[in-house]
Amino acid sequence: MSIDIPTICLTNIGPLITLSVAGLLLLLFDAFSGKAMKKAHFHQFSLVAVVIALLQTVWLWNRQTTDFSRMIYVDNFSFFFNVIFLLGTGISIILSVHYLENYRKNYGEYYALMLFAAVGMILMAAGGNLVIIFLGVEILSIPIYILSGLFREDLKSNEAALKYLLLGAFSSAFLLFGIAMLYGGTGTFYLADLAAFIKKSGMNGFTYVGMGLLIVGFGFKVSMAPFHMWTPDVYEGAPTSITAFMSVGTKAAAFAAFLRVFLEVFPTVRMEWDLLLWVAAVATMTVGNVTALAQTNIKRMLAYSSIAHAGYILVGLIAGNQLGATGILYYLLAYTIMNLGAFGVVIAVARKKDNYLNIYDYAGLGFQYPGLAAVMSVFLFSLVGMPPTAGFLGKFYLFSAAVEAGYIWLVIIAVINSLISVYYYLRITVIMYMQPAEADLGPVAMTPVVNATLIISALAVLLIGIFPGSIFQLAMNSVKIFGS
Amino acid sequence: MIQYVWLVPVFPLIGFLINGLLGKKISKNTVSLVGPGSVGLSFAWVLGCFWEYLHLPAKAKPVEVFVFNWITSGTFNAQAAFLVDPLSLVMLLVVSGVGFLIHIYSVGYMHDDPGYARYFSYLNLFVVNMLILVMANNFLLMFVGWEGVGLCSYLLIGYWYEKQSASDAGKKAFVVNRIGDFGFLLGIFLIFYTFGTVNFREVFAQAHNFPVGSAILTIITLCLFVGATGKSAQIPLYTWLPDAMEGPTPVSALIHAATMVTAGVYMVARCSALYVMAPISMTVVAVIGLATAFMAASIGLAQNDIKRVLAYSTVSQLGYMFLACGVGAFVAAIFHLMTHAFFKALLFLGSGSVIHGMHGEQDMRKMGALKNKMPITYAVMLVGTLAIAGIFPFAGFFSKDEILFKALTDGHVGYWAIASLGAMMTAFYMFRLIFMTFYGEKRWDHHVHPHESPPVMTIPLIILAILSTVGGFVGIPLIQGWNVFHEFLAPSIAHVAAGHEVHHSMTFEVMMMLVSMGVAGIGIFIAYKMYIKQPELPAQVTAKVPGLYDLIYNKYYVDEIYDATVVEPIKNGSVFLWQEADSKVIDGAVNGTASVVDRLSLVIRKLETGYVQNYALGILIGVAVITGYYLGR
Amino acid sequence: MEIPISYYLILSSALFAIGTVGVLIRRNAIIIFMSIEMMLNAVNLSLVAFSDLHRSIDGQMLVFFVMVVAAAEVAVGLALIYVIFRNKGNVYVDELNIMKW
Amino acid sequence: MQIIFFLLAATALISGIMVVIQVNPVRSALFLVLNFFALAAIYLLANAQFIAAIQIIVYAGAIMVLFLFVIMLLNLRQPEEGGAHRHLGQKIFGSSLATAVIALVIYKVFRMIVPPGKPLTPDFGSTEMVAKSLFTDYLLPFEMTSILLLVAVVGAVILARSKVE
Repeated sequence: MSIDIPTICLTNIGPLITLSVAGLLLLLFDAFSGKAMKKAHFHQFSLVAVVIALLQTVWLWNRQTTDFSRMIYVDNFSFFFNVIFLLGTGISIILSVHYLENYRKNYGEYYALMLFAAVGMILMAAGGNLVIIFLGVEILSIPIYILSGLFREDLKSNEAALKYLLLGAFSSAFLLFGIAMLYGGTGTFYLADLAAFIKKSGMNGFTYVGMGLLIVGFGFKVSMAPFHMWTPDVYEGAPTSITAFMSVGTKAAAFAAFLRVFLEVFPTVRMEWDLLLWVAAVATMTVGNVTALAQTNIKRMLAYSSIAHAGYILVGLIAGNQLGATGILYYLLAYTIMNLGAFGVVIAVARKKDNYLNIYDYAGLGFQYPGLAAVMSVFLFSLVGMPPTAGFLGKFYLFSAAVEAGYIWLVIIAVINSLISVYYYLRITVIMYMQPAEADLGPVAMTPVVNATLIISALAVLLIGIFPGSIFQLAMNSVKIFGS
Repeated sequence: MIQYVWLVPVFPLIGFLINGLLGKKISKNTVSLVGPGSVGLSFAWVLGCFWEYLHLPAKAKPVEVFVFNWITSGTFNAQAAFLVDPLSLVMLLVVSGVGFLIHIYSVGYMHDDPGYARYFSYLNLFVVNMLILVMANNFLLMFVGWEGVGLCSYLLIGYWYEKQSASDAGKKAFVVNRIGDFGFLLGIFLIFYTFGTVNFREVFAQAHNFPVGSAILTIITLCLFVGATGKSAQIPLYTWLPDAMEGPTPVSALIHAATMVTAGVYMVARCSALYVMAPISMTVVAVIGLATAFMAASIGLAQNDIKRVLAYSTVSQLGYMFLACGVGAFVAAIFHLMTHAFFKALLFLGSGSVIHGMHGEQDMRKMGALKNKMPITYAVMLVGTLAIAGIFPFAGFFSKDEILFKALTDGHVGYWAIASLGAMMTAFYMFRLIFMTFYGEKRWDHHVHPHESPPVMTIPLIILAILSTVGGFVGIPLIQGWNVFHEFLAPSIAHVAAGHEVHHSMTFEVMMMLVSMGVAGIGIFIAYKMYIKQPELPAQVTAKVPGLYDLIYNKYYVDEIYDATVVEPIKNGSVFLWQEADSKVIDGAVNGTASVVDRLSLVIRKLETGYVQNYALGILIGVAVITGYYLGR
Repeated sequence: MEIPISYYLILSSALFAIGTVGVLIRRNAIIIFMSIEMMLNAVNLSLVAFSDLHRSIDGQMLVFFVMVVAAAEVAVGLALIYVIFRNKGNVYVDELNIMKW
Repeated sequence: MQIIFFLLAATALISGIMVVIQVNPVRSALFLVLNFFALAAIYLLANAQFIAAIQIIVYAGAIMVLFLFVIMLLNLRQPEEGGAHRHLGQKIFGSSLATAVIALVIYKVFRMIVPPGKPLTPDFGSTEMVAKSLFTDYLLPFEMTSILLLVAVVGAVILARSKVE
């Protein structure tokens, strides 16, 4: 019997290989190094891997092909997302080190799992086949389930992990059912073939159910209402560094897949999904913002805020045009930086072991730690969407895309929502600058590297808000693959 | 210099960075040098640009200075570029000039404040944003400035955050302004949707292609006007401004009188090309402006806090500016904006000087007889008051008279009548302020020792007083060719379609001027009667001529009747408007919305029960809705 | 004689429904897990049936991957349940609601 | 053929229902094993021999053993006490909703399937065919599953190892 092995170019999946190998090596080091290899080196090693993967991505830029018998796309869309993922992973690793040491959890496995999760994200963004996307979802999720439960002595962490795992598996079952339905209707898992089929023969019962259940599966991962309910509990209970990581990584990866599938496979039947997503987007934004108003735990507040942001990003998806897709890419990049920055400050202010997570623990921060308060303000302003930060422009791109596509009411609701959001974000600023500290809470948990990271992130938020040109060009260049 | 006009906001930006980042490390003197100095540099640069602009050939005007491409995409473009035209130059001069004076004044006023550097960094940041707002060549960049000034205003109102009322006021200003910003942002989106661009020049050029009164232009202009009502404190979004007086007084002068609150007027004038195509919006602008002017003036009648009187007066004067815009007299609006910036900044700084001298006392009932203790402050306040009352030849006379005149000729006789009544009330309450503060008996506590302020505060006052005196002469209305202001601004302003080219005789104009002066005179007279003459008269007369006591008593009785029939109802009405309409209806609406959202929040959060199976059920409901949507049809 | 594909699909969806109901009504986390496994198996059945329908092996390939995923999820899930049991003494999901609202 | 199918289907359904309604976790697990066996047999009917084999090896063999192991380890053999009626309304609503959704899908979609027309290749579903596909077209996902399994192993160890170092 003869087997035709398809031609494979390993450089096409360079970042994937780097991250996987680095993860494996980390596990080996952790197992065999004993005391010889100090724990301090794990994160440095993983950061090096992330940087190498980043360089590989940059080197691959503008390559446009498919590989592994069309299983993955090698295109700028996936590269752009790779940059987002790697940036998110890198910053999360930096934020983790000190935090974990306080808990004596600075395991090599931790970093290995993060790198594997990044592998899953990359697969989701690059997947040209529903099998790959499904596997990507799982390779991303399972490490995060584990990492959410990392503090196994802590019931909150246990609870977060179990809730996430149960609901994640439950929603995966629906996602899988959807994939099966699409396969049943069309006989293929390849996005390109699915697109061709639907363009030619339109929708049938199977593809309807399949499309609907894909919305469920991706909607769960991006925390779209009514699939968002896990978000606050999991974000609150998980270790803060993991909350930071998943708030940006999972969301970006799920949006990558969401965007790719819906703009590649279903653009011709837009009329069939835009109303559903319209309703979902409105519900998502409203639930996120309105509930965030009542929160006093900052992690929980940021969880609701991340739900709301999913709603804003959905606006771009509903618009479904080039500007919308570009806006999503730009926004996700901005969101990654600003949200991680905000979580970085949260980790620092929480001091040792998540002691101070209430928003009133931020009182007086503006005077005790002016630098920290200043960068936090930048991140919060950006989350609000205040000019001239990146968050403002991102929202502006998304909303103008929707206006361009004629969804005026959606934009009105989205703008009202971002007005509501001002209240709870600005409340933190007010507390930082306009309330005296009630007691001395001890020094914040900062290291020079974290300091530098936060400052660079804050500057980046301002910089790509004021000079968005080149980032926007790159993003636009990356979504050229979606016709229209 | 015009090519480098972008330096104008850069100077205060540098000031902001130095004071904001190094504030704690550098000495107070350095802060005092950097804060006002950076704005002074801006002002000097603006003057240079102004001079250069006057000598540019007509073909080269207006100048657009490209800085960088801010947003570029196939369908959407916005530049970071500055527009230098007569309108923005006037605004630049006002903002940087008055801003500079107020910065200098602040050096004295805030001298002992622990957050000295923080104060100047906020103030500098405000100037940066305000300059961006007036120089922007497109709506989006304008919005950047618009949000920025709102933020700084918020920070500065709540500057003394230890006071609960101050941080509440800051919050209120922020919430109310959000509503306005919503309108503005929506307007921008609609402009992009309609015209495919947000650049002023391109939008205004295309506006002529629409029929007059087209629905979309009406909606756009109304949305923009909602933005303007928020920023410029018009009905129904004006309640934040009186509360904003919790901030330091120079801030009230700069932000809540001279510059930021006029941004709405500037925006409407800037969009005159859109407004003239939307008569309905024009009417709305005029009516809201008129109603605000009247209502705020009547509330001002009964206020006892010196800054609140000025605050309501500001709301009222802004109403006049919108009235002018609404009847198509955009130039008159900008003219009044400019003179108002002079005299209202003067009045606020003057009141700040009084408060400073009175060790923080703001209640006019606890003042009186300060005329001799604070002669300079008294003199300049009197100039400001005469200017705002519209007495010839002070600045307010020309601008207010022009508005009243235009309201009559281009608007409606009803507009004119109500506006004149408002002007009378303005004259009344302003002189009431003067009389209560500087005349009469001293009513202050014995441990208060009023004193004149240091020169660093009085010199800006004197400069502003001079400007309030002569500032009106740039727009002398009667003689052809003397109205320099009109001719200068003309290129920036669109005109209402022909039909109003009726030339009024000079006699008519002069007559109207006399009428408006007369109206102001009546207001002053009533104030004089009630606050100077009346309290002293009975006592004096009884002592000297006991036989005439009955007569005087009777006269007093007449006054009592007059009080009961005229004064009390007005006063009560004023209090009613203030306490009921102002605090209950409008605040109630704002707070009500907030509490509805809050309560909604408490309800929605209950959905998040913590039970994992509820969440699973949520997912299942989503699945059911989606499959039902696809298969149930 | 051929079995109509729809039979498989109806059986598969019935099992899927039973699994869903199990997730919704049981308190014991382990049984909820079993129910999720049943849902995945139901999907596997329909994938096999579709594979038969289309005469393409792809459906069966996905079944293979689903099994791997299920195994991974179970391993992690049971480890978690074990940890929770050690901390709490039971594994009832309706007693896991420290975090809410 | 059809009779065999119906027998197997009935077994699968009944054992499935028993999994959900049994109060004793051990019994639930055993019924699940039965369910998996029935499904494996149905896979054989549907021309998926290889899948049928690994269904028994992986699912009924490995996964279910793991379940039973944990149940025994945690001594969860006793039936869950009380609490079943908690959130009863919600549970009834959820169950009816799930049934309704599935009924809708069956009614609207699954009824209309036409039987396949193409002839079957003799090796369809065989190990050889699966393997061929697995190492050509599905090479990347196959490799990626190794990461997935590694993650699961590492995760289980991190979570469940007894001592904190």
